[in-house]
Order: sequence, then C-alpha cells, then structure tokens
Amino acid sequence: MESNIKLITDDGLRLDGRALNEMRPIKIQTGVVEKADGSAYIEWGANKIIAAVYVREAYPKHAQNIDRAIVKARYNMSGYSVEERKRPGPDRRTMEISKVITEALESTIVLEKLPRAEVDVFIQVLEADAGTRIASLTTASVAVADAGVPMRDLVVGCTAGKADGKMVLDLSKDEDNFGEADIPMAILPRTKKIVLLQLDGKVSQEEFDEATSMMMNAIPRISEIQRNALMSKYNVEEGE
Amino acid sequence: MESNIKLITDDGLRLDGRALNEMRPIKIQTGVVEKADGSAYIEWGANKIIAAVYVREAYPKHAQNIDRAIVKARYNMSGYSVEERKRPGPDRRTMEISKVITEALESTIVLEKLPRAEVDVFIQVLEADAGTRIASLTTASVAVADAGVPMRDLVVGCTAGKADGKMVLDLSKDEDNFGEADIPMAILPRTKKIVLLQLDGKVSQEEFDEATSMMMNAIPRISEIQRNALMSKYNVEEGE
Amino acid sequence: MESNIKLITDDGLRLDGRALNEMRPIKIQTGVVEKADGSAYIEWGANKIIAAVYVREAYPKHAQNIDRAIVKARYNMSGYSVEERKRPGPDRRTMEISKVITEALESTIVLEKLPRAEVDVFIQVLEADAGTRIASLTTASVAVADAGVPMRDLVVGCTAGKADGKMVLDLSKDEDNFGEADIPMAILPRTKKIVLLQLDGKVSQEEFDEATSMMMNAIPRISEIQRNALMSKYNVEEGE
Amino acid sequence: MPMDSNAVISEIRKNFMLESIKNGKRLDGRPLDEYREIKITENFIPKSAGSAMVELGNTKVVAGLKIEQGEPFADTPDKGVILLNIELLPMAFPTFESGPPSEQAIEYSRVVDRGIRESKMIDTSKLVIESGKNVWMIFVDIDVLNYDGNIIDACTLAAVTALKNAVIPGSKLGEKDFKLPVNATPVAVTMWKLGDELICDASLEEEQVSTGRITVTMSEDNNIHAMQKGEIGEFSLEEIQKAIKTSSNIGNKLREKYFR
Amino acid sequence: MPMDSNAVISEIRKNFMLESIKNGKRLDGRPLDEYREIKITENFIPKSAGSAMVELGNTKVVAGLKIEQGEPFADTPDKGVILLNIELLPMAFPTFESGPPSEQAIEYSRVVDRGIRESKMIDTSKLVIESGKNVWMIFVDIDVLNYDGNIIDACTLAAVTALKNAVIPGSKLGEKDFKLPVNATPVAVTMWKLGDELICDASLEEEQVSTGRITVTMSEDNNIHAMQKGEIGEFSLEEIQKAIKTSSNIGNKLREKYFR
Amino acid sequence: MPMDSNAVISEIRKNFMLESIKNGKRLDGRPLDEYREIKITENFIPKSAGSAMVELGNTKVVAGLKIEQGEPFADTPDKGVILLNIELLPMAFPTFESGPPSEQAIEYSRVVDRGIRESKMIDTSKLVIESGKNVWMIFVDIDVLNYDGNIIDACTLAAVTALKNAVIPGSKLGEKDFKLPVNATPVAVTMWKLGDELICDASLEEEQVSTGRITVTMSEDNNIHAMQKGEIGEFSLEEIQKAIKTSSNIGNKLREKYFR
Repeated sequence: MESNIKLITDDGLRLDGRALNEMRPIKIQTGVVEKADGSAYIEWGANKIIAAVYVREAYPKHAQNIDRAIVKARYNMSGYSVEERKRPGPDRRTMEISKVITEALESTIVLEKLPRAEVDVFIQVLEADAGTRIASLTTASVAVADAGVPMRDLVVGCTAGKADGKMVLDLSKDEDNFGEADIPMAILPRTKKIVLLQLDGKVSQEEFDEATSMMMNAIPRISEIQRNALMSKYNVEEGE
Repeated sequence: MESNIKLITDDGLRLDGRALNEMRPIKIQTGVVEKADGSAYIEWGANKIIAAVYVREAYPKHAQNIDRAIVKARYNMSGYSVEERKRPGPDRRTMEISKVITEALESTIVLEKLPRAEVDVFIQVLEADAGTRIASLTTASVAVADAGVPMRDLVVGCTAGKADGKMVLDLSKDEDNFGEADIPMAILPRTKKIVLLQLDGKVSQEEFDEATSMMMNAIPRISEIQRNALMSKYNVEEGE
Repeated sequence: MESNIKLITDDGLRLDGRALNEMRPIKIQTGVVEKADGSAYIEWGANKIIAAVYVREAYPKHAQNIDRAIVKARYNMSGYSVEERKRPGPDRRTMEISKVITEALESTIVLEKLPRAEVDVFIQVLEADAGTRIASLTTASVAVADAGVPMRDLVVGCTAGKADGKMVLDLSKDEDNFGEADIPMAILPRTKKIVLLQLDGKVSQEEFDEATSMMMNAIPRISEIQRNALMSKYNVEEGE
Repeated sequence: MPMDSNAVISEIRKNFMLESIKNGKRLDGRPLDEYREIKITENFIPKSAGSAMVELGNTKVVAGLKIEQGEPFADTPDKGVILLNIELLPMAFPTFESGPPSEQAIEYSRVVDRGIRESKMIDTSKLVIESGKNVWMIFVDIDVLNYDGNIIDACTLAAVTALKNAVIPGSKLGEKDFKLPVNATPVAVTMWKLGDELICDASLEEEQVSTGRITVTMSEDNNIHAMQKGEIGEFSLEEIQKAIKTSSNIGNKLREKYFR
Repeated sequence: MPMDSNAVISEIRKNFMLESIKNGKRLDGRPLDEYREIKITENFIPKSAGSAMVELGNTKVVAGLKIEQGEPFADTPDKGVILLNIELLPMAFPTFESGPPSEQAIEYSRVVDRGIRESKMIDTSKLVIESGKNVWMIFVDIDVLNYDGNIIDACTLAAVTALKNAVIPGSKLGEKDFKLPVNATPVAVTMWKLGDELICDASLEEEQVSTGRITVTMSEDNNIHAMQKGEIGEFSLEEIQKAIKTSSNIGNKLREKYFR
Repeated sequence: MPMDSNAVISEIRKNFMLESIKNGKRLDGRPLDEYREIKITENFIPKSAGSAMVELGNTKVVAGLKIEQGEPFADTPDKGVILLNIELLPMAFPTFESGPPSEQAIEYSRVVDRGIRESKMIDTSKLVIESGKNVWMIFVDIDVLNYDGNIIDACTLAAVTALKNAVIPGSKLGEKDFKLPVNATPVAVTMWKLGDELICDASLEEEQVSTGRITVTMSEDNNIHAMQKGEIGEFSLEEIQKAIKTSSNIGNKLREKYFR
C-alpha cells in the first residue's frame, strides 16, 4: 500500500465523488440459483457476487459431527472477474478468505440444530471491485438464511480504511490499492459482536477507533437491505 | 485444418498411394497382456495400440451399481508415441477420448449381466499415426470380448474426412493435419447403430452422407478382422 | 561425479583434515518432539536432522494388516536446508530415500508385535551436508526405539566412497559432489546384516570390499552413540 | 449429465414423460424442437473484454473474456490464441464438486470450442502483434451457475455473444482499441433421444431420461463444423441426418433472432 | 487449531481451566498475559542466509532464509521479493498431514507475512539489482516442529530474528555481502478468549477450549500493522480495544528483551 | 513388488517353491541363476529416435526415445541431458493404479538411470549445441506392459538397446543426423533371496516369496556402477559379494549375446 496518488480531492471528497463516510450502492436478490437450497446475489458498487447454499448429510460418515453441523464456505473467483485473468482454482489468498468467511458464518449458525449436517456455501465472484470478502460474507449470510438454516443473526460485513491520511468508509479499488490501510470487519447487528476482523497497513489506535465507529454506523443500513431481500421473496411467494 | 498441401495427386490417388475409399492394413492379436483378464493389440497402418481389460468388483463399495457394471476406459499415450515427446498423464484431449470410448463400450456391453462389477479398459498408444481413437476403440472392444464380458456386438471404429475437397476413407496423418474435416465414427455392425460420432472441420450435408456411406462399406471388413483375432485364439487353445 | 578437484592432500588427509577412515562427530538426543510418541535429533558433521514417530491404528480400516504393522517413513527437506532453496514437498529423490529408509526400518521392527498398527516416521532434514539418508536412518531408528516400538536391533547407517582414487569413510559434501563413488549402507550391528545398500559411481570389487570393511569397523562407535542417547533419557527420567 | 440419487426421476414420471413425448408434447408443454425462453444479457461483466449471461429456462451461464498478450504456439507462429474453458461450478448442481474440471466439463468445453474454431468465427491471423513472439490471447471463461440441462447450447450462445462484443485493447500498444474480427456465427444445437424421438433443449430431467445426446454445430454457410455424440446410447444414421436438418433450421432461427 | 479426538479435553478439566482463568491464573500458574519461557537460538542453520529456532514452552519452530536472484513481480519492478511460508510439519502434531499446506498453515503464513510486510520492516526497494529484471528474492521458510499452541507469535519471532541476522550475498555479483536493511521490529501478540477473559500465549489445550482468537501485530511506531480475528467465536469492540493495548505493552517488552 | 491379495501364493506352494530352490531348481525348471527366454525387438517404434521391446518370459516392456533441444541444467552447462522414466502401466498388473508414479516406479527408474549414467555409457559432453544454452535432451520413456517380475533388468536391457540404436536429429540444425556416442554397455543383474539362496530373474511369484532384492549393475570394465538393495529383508556381506560375482558373470554373458 503506497500513497503516491491523490485519493481525496481538495473539497474533501473521494475520487468517485463519495463523502468520507459514504457507502457505495448495494443491491441484494435471493433465489437466483434454482438447484440450490438457498442463494443470493449481491451488487455492491461494481462487485457482482453470487452465493449458493446446499444443506446435506455430511459425507463420508466419519466426517460427521454427531452433535452439530459442519460449515464450509468456498470463495472462488471467475477467470474474467479481475484485471488480469484469474486461473481457475483456489490460491493462498482465496483459501484464507474462505477460512475467515467460514468462521464468521459458523459463529452465527445455530450448529446444534443441524447435527450430522454439512452446510456448503459456494461463493462465486463474477466481478471484483474492492471489498469482495465482506460483500461475499454479506450475501452468503442471506443465502444461508434463504436455505432455512437457523441463525442467531445475519452477518453484516463492511470495510473502512485510510486514504491520504483520512479514515474512509467502504474502500474503492483505488483506495484499496493505493491507500494506507484496509480493515474488513463483520458483525452480528443485534449484539454488535465482531465475527470477522482483519487489518493490514498502518493505523494508530485512535484511527482504528474512528474506523470501527464509521463501520458500526453503516451496519444498520446494510442489515436492512439484507432483510428486505429476504422479505421481498416471501412477499412474492405470498402473492402467488 | 488448413489445405495448403496437395493431398490428392493428379491420378486421383492419395499421398500414400491409396484410393479414396481404401483402408490402411489392419492386424489384431489377442492375449498379449498375460496378467489381464483380456487383451488385444492392433496395428492399424503405423498405429500400434494395446488394450487390456480387468473385470473386478467395483471399489469402494458405495461406488458400485447394484444392478449393473461400471465401465471405465482410459486412453493413454506413451512418451515416445508422437512427434514431440508426450508428458505422462492425462490431458484434456485424452480425457475427452477416454470419455467417448467409455460411452461407446457402455453402449454395447450388457451391463446388467455384471452387477456390482467394474470393467476397467486400459488403452496404451505406443505409436500414433492418425485415427488412434477409433483404432483404440476397435481393439478395446476385442479385449473386452477376450475377457469374456457379455456384449451385444463388437464395436467397429473408422474415420472418413475431407482432403483437397474430396471425401476420403481412413485419414492418414497428413490428411488429418492438413485436410478440411475429420469424422471418427463407431458402429455396432449387426444393427448398424452409431455409438461414437464426432466431427470437426467443414462439411456439407451431402459430404457427410458420402463420408458415412464410405465408412458403412468398410465396417464389415474390420469386423471380420476382429472376429478372426478372437477365433484364432480359440483355435490355438483347442489345438493345445 | 567428476574428479577435477583435489580431495586428498599430499600428506594423505582429506580437505577437512580427517584421516581416510575418520568419521565426522556425531551427537544424538531423544525426546525432542513433545507431541510425538518418540523422537530423536542428530547432528552428524554439519547435518541437522530430526525424526519423530507416531504409532497408531492404521487408517482407513481396509488399509490395516491384521497380522502386522505398516511402516511409513517420510524423508523431507526444509526449504533452507540446502544450497539452493528446496521447494516444499516430495520429489523423486526424496521419494526413493523414503522408500529405502522405510524398508530398512521394516527389516528390524518386529512387525508382528503391532498388528493393525501404523508406525509413521517423519524425518525432517533441517541442514544437509552429505550423508543425510544414513544419518536420517540412524536417528529415525533411535526415534522408533524411543517410541517403545519393539525392534530386533537399532539400525546403524554409514557411508564410504572413493575420492581421488582412495577409499574414504563418511563422505564430506565435496567428496560426495566431486568424488568417484558413494556407497551408503546400513546394518543391524548385532548380526551384521545389511538392510540398506546403494552405490553409484565406479568401484572395483576390491574397492567395494575395502569400503564395506571400513564401514563395518565404524559401526560399533555409532551404535554406542545411539545407545547412550536412549540411556541418558532413562537416566534423567529415573533421576526425576 | 449429472447424476443425483436424490433427484432420480420416478418410473411413473419417466413413463409419463416418454408417453407425452411420443405424442409430440413435453411435460412443460413445449413441442419437441422448441427451446425454453432464452434470455441474453450482453456486457454483463463491464470490466471484461466482452461478456454475456445466457439463461435457457433455469439454466444460467456467464461467459467472460480476458485478452492478454502472450507467445503463440510453436506450430502456429502467425496466429493468435483462443482458450475456452467451461467450469461446472459446484454451486450449479448438488453433485458437482470443487476441483479440477471433470470429464464432463472438459467434453463440453471441447465441443463448444470446436464449433467456434472450425467455423472460423474468429480470424486468429489478425491477432498477431509480432510473428512467432507476441500475439493476442483470448481467454474465454464460461461459468455454469445453475444446471438445468443443455449446457453446450447455452455456453455456445454465451461465448459467441461475448466474442461478438469483444474489444482488443490495442491501446496498450499505443494503437487503437479495435473490435475482434468476426466472420461467422456458429450455433450449437443439441438433441436428446427419448424413446424414438429427438428433442431439443432438454431440461435436466429430460437429460436424465434420455438415451443418447447429439450436438450439431453449423454456421450461416450451412456447413457442419462440429458434431459430438455423447453419453451412453446409440443412433441410427437416419436419426443423425434428421438431427443435422433440425440443427440447420434452428440455427438459422436463433441466428436471425439473436445475432442480427 | 488442531483437533485430535484422542486429546480432547475432558469437561471437568475444561471447567477447572475456565474457573482458574476467571480467577486470573492459568493451570500452569501463569497470569493471563504472561508468556511461557521463550528461548531463541540465533543462526541455528549456519548454511542459511539467516535463521533462528524459537521455543515457546514446548512449541518449537525453525525459520531459515534463502536469498536468491530472480525476476520482480510485474507490478513492482523496483522492489525485491519476500516469500514467507509456514509448514505445519506432520511430525508436529498427530492430526497434521503431509501434503500441500492446509488452510490453517496458509492463514498463519499470511498473518505473519502481513505483520512483517506492513510494518515496512524490510525496505525491499534496496533489494533491486536491475530494475524490472533482477532482484533479490528472500525465501523465509518456517517449519513448525512441535505444536503446543501460539504458532503465529512463535513464527513471527523466528522470522523477525532470522531477517535481522540476514546477509545478502552481494559477493555473488562481485560486490560485498551486506546486512539486510531493517527498519522496524514487528511483534505479533495473539490473544484467546476463554470465558470472558483474554489470555496471551495459549498452550494447545487452552487453544482447544478457547472461543475466538485475535492477533495484533505492532511495531515500535506503536501503530497497528496487522490484525486477524481467527477461529469460530466473537469479540466485542471493547475486547478488541483491550487486545490492542495488551499487544502494545507486550510488544514493547519483547522488543526490549529480545531485539535490542 | 506388487501385492495382490487375490494372487497371494498359498503356503503350500510357497514351501514347495522354497524346497525346490534349496535343491537348486525352480518351479519352472530353471537353475537358480538362469534367465527366462529373452526376446529383444529392436526399433519397435519406428517413429521414435530409438526403441526396443524386451520380453523376459511374460514380463514385457517397451523403451522409446525422443530427442529434443532444450536448456542444460545450470550446474552442467556443457552436458546434454538424459531423462529416464519408467511407467508401471495400470494394464500391467491388477493393483497398479493410474496417476503419478508410485514409489516403486520411481525407485526402479532411478536404479536403471544410475546404472546407465554412472557407467558413462553416453558421453553427454558430445550433446551440446551451444554451451549453457542449448543441448540435446534425451527422453527415455519405458512402459511396463505386463508385470511378471524382474522389471529393473528388463528395463535396463530395453533402455540400453534403444540408446545403442539412437540417432540424434542433427539435420534439424542443418547438420547431419548422427548416432548417439556410446562408450559402455551396462547390464543390471538383480537377485532375490529365497530361503538361503540367491536367484536371478525372478518371476512375479518368486518376487512375492522373496525376502530381499539386490541389484548390481556393471559394465565391460568389470566395475560396479550401481547397486541397490530393495524391499524389506537383509543380506550378509558374503551374500552381497556373491551377488557381485554373479552380476559380473551374467553381465558378460548377456553383453556377449545381445550387444555385440
């Protein structure tokens, strides 16, 4: 992360015109993968990500947990999703992301309600534009709910970071590439408990507090978009 | 496939002296792999291919079909079999060929007669000279019969194609490389049903009909060579 | 193996000052990997190698031998252990070494005493300086004993070779690289039976006899170091 | 064709399906040669060099292009390179697994690729930057997001649409960006045998009941450029000839409707 | 955190451990934020370009460096390359397997790597031999020989020690060997949640009982350079803030003691 | 040695075999040091640069050479490259599997390779086209088509025959094709211990009963160039010395018969 490029203009706005604490637009839709037990599609800025969930008996038998479910999230990128063609298959970065997403989902799924089961969460990043891990987690958690898996709360993801010495909400691609720090975080809105948190770059303790408070403020709005996506499905279904 | 090279001479013959509807010589021999349940070796022009068959209980148990056999043909090329050294192991081309050969054999093996069994067909191309997939299938089907596996008919493979604008039977390497189309086909001679068919290149519907009729005419001769190979084995065995 | 470099000085000593039949110093210590059932660490010249042993029920069940143990030794090199960085994972050389070490250990472990068991021997070469395979086997056999696995005898490894036309004991890195032959050997000291033997280079039958007699003479000393390592552990334990 | 023991079709439904098809009508009401609703979303991935989402009923695929510079193959120094790959994503069907492509995915990729390649849709000789050293490489990645049958036709539609929209980033060499030179519009038409009938655009449950699959890819020159008999099963020569005629007819219709 | 059904902690011991920690003391007598004995053996592998063995109680890791010439990454032509890899050797714990690195090993590698990279410990711009063509590549290989908890902190200590000792073989280019230019000393401090408490330097059995892991890596500039919440479990914002303060304190102490 | 539970030798047959060998005769009537019928078909693969099929009784292997240009290894810039690989094809024996080479295949490859390499059979310094940049690379691929014991000897015979016939395609560089320069004829002789006896050219069932394998490869200089003790089992020094003498005798006979 290098700060050679000017990321905040003289009038205090960001290169894409957003205020420091302004999110990019978010749209979520459920029921997009017909064969899956649950699914959701998110457009978060220019990110396009689809998540599908299968709930099944864990296999082979000796891999089952007799008292709770196993969760496996797999974050995968399409060949055309990034600037340079991405080779198919997992790499070290996607494996780490799969792990932290899995652990965040495990923290909210009521695992004891699904003994012997495996909850497979497949995430496909069709177009990537900064913040894919938290956008993936946000949509995956809707897909898990869409599959009828019992959850204590929907997980909401968000990022903040530092650009040109200022703390900003929901990093853009340029801010991610040329900014000074990136802090992805995910929480359970009801209890405000943190289930995913990473940081890389350089931030003081005060800056960290500023970043988290920006994100805490943004979370209710994202949570509402998640809930509306799940609701609208039920509304339609009732209307039929 | 590019047609820059003259493939048909002025007297209407092909570069290797064959007439348009003339096959290369074919020789088949059974019982060449002593450890296997059945085996056969073919020389088709300069192609040299060996096939060996093992019939066994499918493993692991949960992979078994309780009411019929599983068939798995694997087409493999020796490092020295082609112009440039072939790296060991399957590639996309050999995996596709393995699949279409497997499906052709499955179409003629009486699968219900071998519940829970796996019929493993290993094909090794020792020397390749155009038409290896149909030569492989032709010899593999003899090896399957040699193993005593019940079949509705022996599969006979053949190719036709287009070279210098003319339809020709049993493509040579040059015709395969520089001709305008390649049509491998395999049938069950008794019913004339088609169990393998591929095409790539450029042919009109009339040309396609000409190609298939050339191949249909050639099939009985190949079928006879297969039957003689199987017979001669029994003759020898009786004589012992 | 090329002999362009002078390996024996005019006063008949080797480049590192050793006499022709002189070993490098050897130190062995047990109990170095706390989680393992048995372990040992060896410093043999500049070689630094650690071996750890796990004894467990073989898995999956169908891989068990109902009447004896399975032994699996895996020889592995750290990235920093050799001149050029070693990529992680097995290669053809390390797989061959794993095989001959496994077979040497199998020859001395009383396999029938551990039906259904698997004896996993993990060997990590932290620093390599010629003779790693026999140093590995020497320390692995101590680790196996440390794990309480019944053995007919401890295996002792050693090398001899040819440098500047002379037979020498316990090859140095230079002698290994630029000498004319390398003969790693391992025996069971009690019966003097050979359980590992390899050779590459060029030696006459007489030279071979000279090499093996050099090694046979060296073996009791190495054997004693092994025994002391195992003893000192028990002494300490008793003292506690 | 994916197998899923939980989703195996009951004998009753299977017989009902075959009976209905014998009478010229499918369970969803379609005539034998009619496609489900086709929805093509062009430029679905704005950042790619060309893209399309294609929906055939519930079957959903996305094709996206990346165009990079690279070395040509040694035996074709004066041609650009097209690399086409279909991923049957594990999200698309319960039994699809993560990992390297299955035999099925590879067969599908190669059939779609042959149709495009052999129809000479793309003039790869126009993709050379420096002979033998540097050419444009076109990566055509196609993801199957939901599997409800007839992947080959859907993927061919998606790849052809993406290629038709594709822009070569000549600006990276200080020249102008330019449209990929396109000479033909191949259309793959796949047919399945159910009883004695051939049907087009099979749904997954129709695929599971079928006894043989045949794909015929043709372009506006009315020549056959690729054929592939797939799956266990057998065809008579007459059935193949009929399949070719059907492909020609449907190919013309689809070309008229989606590629004018 | 490795799982081993044979080694699962009994409910009784678990409750005893939690009760004890609630009272500010751990089963081995340590206060909540105290590390086990730390033993650092510098230059453990003389042939490497830099190395260290670190023991945290029974946890034992070795870091070794190889420095070779190679091509820089295309997007950073004027920077050397640091590649860090942790191997959880199968000898280190009963359930660790041979083969490609597990998700756990990759996560640990990446967290250790981020702390070193983001603190700008190494000025990679000083590792360029010829811009865009040839740079020094530093391979940091870390082997975990025995796993008794707190791998991230042990590996960071080992890697930082090895890098501080590292010598670039400039003599291979006809120049002088020179010490690797070092600008900061990052220290990773990982904390685990047990009940409502946070503890440092967990042993394996403490890891197995914990409900959440958080790593905070800081350098002498008192800034945070890497954080990672790991494992199933949740933290309040206050707990995170407390973890940052603890990391700052302990980092300063360890830096004082081992890196002066 | 391949294991096949279905083919395991009964105790009765095993004892009968050992008893017979004790009396100097094997079940097929051969004396202890006699080979089965050896059949060598030279130039079996006309398109390769050199080839041979070797049959030792029912054991059947094919060696074929490809000779291509490539870069030399960094540490031997003035030497061509020989790469030898044995494939134990899954067709050759019921328990052989498809996939990457097994430990057994790798051991066999390396033993055959060492015999050829260390005897200096091929003068690789004559395979240099441009020092450090371009050399002839000789790929020696050996396929085991049927496994009935004694693979190392059969593969060495096949590789040596193929190399003796090999032609370097100098014409590709505008020069003349030329025979590969050959300086020695290594012969591998492998012996198995059955009871207290050593036998040569074991059949598969003899391999399965044996308690130890020893290979000695010598050339006409009567020096030992490769040795390999393989499989579980142990030898006395006297047995090894006897094996060396046997190898010397048999090597001379085979060299006389097949390589004059």
